[in-house]
Amino acid sequence: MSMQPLHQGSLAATTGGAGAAGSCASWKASVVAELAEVVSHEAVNGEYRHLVVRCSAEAAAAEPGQFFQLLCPQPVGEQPFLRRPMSLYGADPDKHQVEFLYKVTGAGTRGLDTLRVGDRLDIMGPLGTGFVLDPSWRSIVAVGRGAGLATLAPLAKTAKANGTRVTAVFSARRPDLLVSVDLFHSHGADVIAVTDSESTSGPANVERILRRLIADGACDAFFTCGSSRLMRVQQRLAQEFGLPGQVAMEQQMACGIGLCYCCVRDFNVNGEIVHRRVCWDGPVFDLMEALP
Amino acid sequence: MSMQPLHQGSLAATTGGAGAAGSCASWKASVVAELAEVVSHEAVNGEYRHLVVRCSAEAAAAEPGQFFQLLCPQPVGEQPFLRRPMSLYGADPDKHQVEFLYKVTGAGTRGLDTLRVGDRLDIMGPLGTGFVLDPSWRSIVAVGRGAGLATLAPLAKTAKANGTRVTAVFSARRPDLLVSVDLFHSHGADVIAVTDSESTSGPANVERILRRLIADGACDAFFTCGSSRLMRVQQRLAQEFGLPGQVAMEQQMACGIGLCYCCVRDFNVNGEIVHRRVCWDGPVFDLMEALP
Amino acid sequence: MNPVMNAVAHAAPDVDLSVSIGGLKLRNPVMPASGTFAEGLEKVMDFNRLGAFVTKTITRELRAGNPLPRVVERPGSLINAIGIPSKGVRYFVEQTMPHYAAYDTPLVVSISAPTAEGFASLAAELSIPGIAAIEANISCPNIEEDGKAFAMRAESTEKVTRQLREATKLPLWVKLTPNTGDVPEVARAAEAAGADAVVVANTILSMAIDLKTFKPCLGNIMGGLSGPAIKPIVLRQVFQCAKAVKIPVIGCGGISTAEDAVEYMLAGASAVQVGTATFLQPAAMTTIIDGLRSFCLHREIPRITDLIRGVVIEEADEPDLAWLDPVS
Amino acid sequence: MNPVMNAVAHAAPDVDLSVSIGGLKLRNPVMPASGTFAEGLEKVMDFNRLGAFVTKTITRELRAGNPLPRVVERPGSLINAIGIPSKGVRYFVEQTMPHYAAYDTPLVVSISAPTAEGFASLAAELSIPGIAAIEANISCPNIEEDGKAFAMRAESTEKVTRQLREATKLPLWVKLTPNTGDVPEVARAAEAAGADAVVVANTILSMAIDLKTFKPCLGNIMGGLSGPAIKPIVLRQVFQCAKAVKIPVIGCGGISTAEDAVEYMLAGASAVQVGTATFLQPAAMTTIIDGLRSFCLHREIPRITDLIRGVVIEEADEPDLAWLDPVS
Ligand SMILES: Cc1cc2nc3c(=O)[nH]c(=O)nc-3n(C[C@H](O)[C@H](O)[C@H](O)COP(=O)(O)OP(=O)(O)OC[C@H]3O[C@@H](n4cnc5c(N)ncnc54)[C@H](O)[C@@H]3O)c2cc1C
Ligand SMILES: Cc1cc2nc3c(=O)[nH]c(=O)nc-3n(C[C@H](O)[C@H](O)[C@H](O)COP(=O)(O)OP(=O)(O)OC[C@H]3O[C@@H](n4cnc5c(N)ncnc54)[C@H](O)[C@@H]3O)c2cc1C
Ligand SMILES: Cc1cc2nc3c(=O)[nH]c(=O)nc-3n(C[C@H](O)[C@H](O)[C@H](O)COP(=O)(O)O)c2cc1C
Ligand SMILES: Cc1cc2nc3c(=O)[nH]c(=O)nc-3n(C[C@H](O)[C@H](O)[C@H](O)COP(=O)(O)O)c2cc1C
Ligand code: FES
Ligand code: FES
Repeated sequence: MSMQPLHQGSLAATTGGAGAAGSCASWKASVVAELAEVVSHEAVNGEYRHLVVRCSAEAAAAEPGQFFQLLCPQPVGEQPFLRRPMSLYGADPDKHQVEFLYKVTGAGTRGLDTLRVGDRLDIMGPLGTGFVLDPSWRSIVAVGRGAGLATLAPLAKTAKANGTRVTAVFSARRPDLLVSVDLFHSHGADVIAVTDSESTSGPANVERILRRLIADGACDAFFTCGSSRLMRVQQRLAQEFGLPGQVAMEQQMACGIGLCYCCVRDFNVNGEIVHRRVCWDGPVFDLMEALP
Repeated sequence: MSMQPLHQGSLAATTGGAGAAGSCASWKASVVAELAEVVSHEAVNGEYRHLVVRCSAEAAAAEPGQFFQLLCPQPVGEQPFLRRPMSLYGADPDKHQVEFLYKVTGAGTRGLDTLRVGDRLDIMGPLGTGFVLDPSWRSIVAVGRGAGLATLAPLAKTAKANGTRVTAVFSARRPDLLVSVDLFHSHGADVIAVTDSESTSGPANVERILRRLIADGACDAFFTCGSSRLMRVQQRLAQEFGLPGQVAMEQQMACGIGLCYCCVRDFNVNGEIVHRRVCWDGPVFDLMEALP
Repeated sequence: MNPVMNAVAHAAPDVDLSVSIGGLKLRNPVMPASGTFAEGLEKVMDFNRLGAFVTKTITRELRAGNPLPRVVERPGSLINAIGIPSKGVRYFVEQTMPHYAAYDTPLVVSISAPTAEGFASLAAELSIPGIAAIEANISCPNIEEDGKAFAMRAESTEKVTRQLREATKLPLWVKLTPNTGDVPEVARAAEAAGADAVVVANTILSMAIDLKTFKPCLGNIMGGLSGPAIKPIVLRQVFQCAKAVKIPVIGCGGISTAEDAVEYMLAGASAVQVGTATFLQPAAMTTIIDGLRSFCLHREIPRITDLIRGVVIEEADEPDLAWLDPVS
Repeated sequence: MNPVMNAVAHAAPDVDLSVSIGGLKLRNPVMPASGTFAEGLEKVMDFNRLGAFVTKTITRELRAGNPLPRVVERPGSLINAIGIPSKGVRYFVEQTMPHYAAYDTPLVVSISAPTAEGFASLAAELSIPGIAAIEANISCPNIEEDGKAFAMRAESTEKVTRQLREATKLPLWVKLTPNTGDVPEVARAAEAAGADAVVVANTILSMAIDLKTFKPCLGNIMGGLSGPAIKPIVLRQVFQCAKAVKIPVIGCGGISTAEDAVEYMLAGASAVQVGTATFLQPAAMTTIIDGLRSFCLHREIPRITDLIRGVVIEEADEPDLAWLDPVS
């Protein structure tokens, strides 16, 4: 691996400038597509991979809840065409790095899985609107399942910086599939794990856990991602206790930047059902407006 | 690199057999498409690469003048679609190896250039009809230019085995671009090099050289590839002296096995102009029938 | 349990791959596309494994074919303008046919002519033992109607098919062009005039320009696009045609894998033709046949015919007007 | 030599990238394709560099768009059935337009309606300051003619274009569908009825089936194919249209690189629209603009307009009948 810093001009930044007739000199890209360099890439378990890339300052300025669109390499015999959305799992503005935690699912993520340290990956971001952490909240609860844990992960760090306490309720099929528990612990968060194999992940049990956290004054707001069943539990409780909440939604994407309207979902805004683009109006939405 | 022999069943061989309703048990593939393993791959000069792959017995049975259709890997940013025809440069039936000598030209050969030892390359062959070496010939002359030298190269070995003396007249832009001279020398052939940079490669000079070889009794037959200018010189001399000759032709190919008729060329057969498929009726043709 | 029963119980269940195309029974639904098949493939695969042979289109007269270059590649596709080099019908009957007689696989002969009458007389001449079906390639210019291909219009398709039908008792397949605006209407015309099956489809008219010379990449200027790139388009046409006609639809366009073949059969194809894929993987057809068997075994589908028109359309989804150009 | 002369002599020669489309002058020939552009791109590129803005198609009434899933990918291509989710014309004028007013780039508004009259009244309503041209997306079903898209037929194209022409004095671009059998004939109809330019073309109707569920991959069952895979087909249509009409042809289909844009201009396009490529490389348009300048510099082409219809056809090569389906 090269020891020099990677001055990989983003495509956008490169083309925005020189030789542009009628170009506005003051314009600057805030979303870039660039060739980032793979710094580390490791299997977390049989399904999940942790990928760290070196990137531009713009990309490394990504915030929790935002996401990137990755142009995945082609695995043998498959040709993913579209970019794939991946939540920010971690960002280091000083090191110019961003991290992803992804599950190997189909052609695109199988392509990602072929990346080796030193390879280049075309990343585009940061995209979408992230989580909003009100500094007045003393404690929040993050409820996630599956890849949703990756999306919630960077909250732990930001919350810690804000002095906000985090309790994470993590759901998975089996204990060995729980990811980013250590990351949460390292930021001083409490983690409550529930799993299908231990029969602890049912909505009733999660509701019981959440009610206790509310009762203990450990929940000024809900943050959730990755399970509509668990989202519904939180919606009920948020309603009952008048708590705010935010949910990060998923939807298939083409452009990732609000152009194509392929990623719309229904939202309930004051009783009216409206379409919103997950990539542009979200991916983080008000918990009470989200529909499963 | 693995030390075990590569038992890479060819696709054809694999699918020809088991479970085939109505299949003819005695049928066997003589042309195979298979994943061969790169054994060595080296730059011969700035333009040419020497590639050696381990393959099936069928492929390693290729004869001089025959060719393979290579399914080239995709170089960055390019997507070669068709296979690329490459002459056999050498075959070793014992080691189960075939060799190619190719010039980096466009998308396909740039893709080949990315191959590393241990990689797999999908090769299809052997294809076409090769050179015929009449054992009664005591000496032959091989005249080649550019990639044509690659095509003529395996003649040297076969001729030696037949006890036939070979004189090679090799033409190139510059002396450093002459390839496979050592190979010819190693099989006891004489090599006469002519180059543009030394102004020795003009048809008049080559004709002078060939006339001398004929006068010396060193030319019972012509073999040529890679230059229609030099081919015409040989056609004239063959006519004048009643000598036989064979020429290996090139043409863009799609299927490589006689199906598509994209590789036709005009030939003069007893005064009549006929189309022939280079891949199927050739690539080696009677010298006197070839048209430039 | 007696030993025989035992053996049967333990044998892997087999899949019935056979299909019937307008009276002609094929051992499996996989055959070559016209113009991408010849004796050469015998070196690669056992010809007795194919569902059928389909020849390169032949004409009555001798034809030279198009000027070179005849092909140019594009990402995921090939553009060809081979034309129809043909040694004529006599050469075919005397020299080419005997070659296929050695195999137990039906021989389908693709024919072309510039007039409906020309088609009919060629079909009549070829209605001889050894030929199992006629595939009329009507994507060729109809010189009686200002040079448009027969298959561009329902009327000319109906006319040529009717004359063909009168000329031969052999199963008659009509191969359509994807370049017309209403392929199902043309398919209906072929059905009405007595075709036993339609082949959907030929290549899509295309072009490529060489940026060094500014000249067209093909000697013929334009050519026909084939290969994986066209699959979604032709698959749609097969789906539309299978809804429009009762006769079998044979799917052809960009099929390279067993999965592609399954997708076509679900869309409505009763059999499939494989063209360009053979140029990349010469054993593509037999690989696809093996793959179809595996697919059916895996999904516990006893007969391949169960796949035909198997696409699941939920009533509520059935769109109406928006269909024709859903992006609009 | 005075210092000014000296500076001029040493400055890199610049290329004139400007083109004129039916009276509307564009600083360069590169613009987005309708439905693949919105404010979000402002984060990626300087909007003052584009040749024009082209909006997502809008309709008079509110529309929800198609059921999900709305896109499915295929090798080298995308199939979409977004439909036309539209917040209506008032929302557009009040909320969307002001956004583009900040830039010195002409705003082209894509419109659609189910009737010729609907098109005309929408065009009239949008003939207001701030809108530089109307792009009529007539690939939508014409409810007066059994639901076929207007652009499927010359007659319906002529009718809707004529009414549009009477309704607006703005430059009028008519966007054609590639799904009809005779695109140049439709282009001629648009020209005859007063269109200032034709855009060739919209997406190619396609389909994909999910092999797990056997259901169509798109909520709308069928969708439109776009991306590199369709380039050879649409390039051919642009070539044919540029021969058929005198008004400018705007090329659109699978353009991802400056080379693609050059190929389209050589075939006859006066400008190009970039759609799907933006989904893969959000700065594709500005990269293409830079690439066009480099191409011209490198080839010593002073004006980009010199490329238009620049394909070199040698007389002897000009084929006749075989054109329509050269494979036949
Ligand atoms: C905003 C956002 C953030 C995400 N963050 C993460 C993350 O941090 N870690 C992670 O493992 N996964 C994440 N996902 C899901 C991830 O995008 C999909 O797993 C991935 O796209 C699958 O691609 P594939 O080619 O491997 O699978 P395929 O199933 O082959 O994909 C086919 C198509 O469906 C789309 N698709 C499939 N699953 C999903 C999904 N769950 N959401 C959206 N599109 C999908 C793909 O993008 C592609 O277009 C996120 C999704 C969104 C929308
Ligand atoms: C029978 C035969 C044997 C050959 N043997 C050799 C060899 O041993 N060594 C060697 O260096 N070259 C050989 N060639 C030429 C070699 O096939 C081309 O250099 C190669 O196909 C170029 O591919 P590309 O993608 O790099 O170039 P591109 O120019 O990008 O190719 C574009 C298309 O043109 C075709 N093409 C380009 N040049 C040629 C050519 N000279 N002949 C045929 N098709 C061409 C390609 O196959 C491809 O379809 C042989 C050609 C033939 C027909
Ligand atoms: C090189 C070539 C030659 C062809 N020749 C013919 C032909 O003679 N007659 C015909 O009906 N179709 C011909 N076709 C079209 C194919 O039969 C087939 O319809 C088309 O290629 C689409 O299938 P594919 O994508 O599997 O190749 C030809 C196609 C190619 C690529
Ligand atoms: C997601 C998507 C939405 C589209 N929406 C519209 C639309 O609203 N109106 C329209 O005229 N064309 C629409 N199109 C078609 C494009 O404008 C363009 O004609 C087509 O995609 C071909 O160009 P491309 O290959 O560069 O994408 C859409 C295309 C895509 C991919
Ligand atoms: S993915 Fe295109 S609008 Fe959201
Ligand atoms: S390359 Fe197909 S016939 Fe020769």
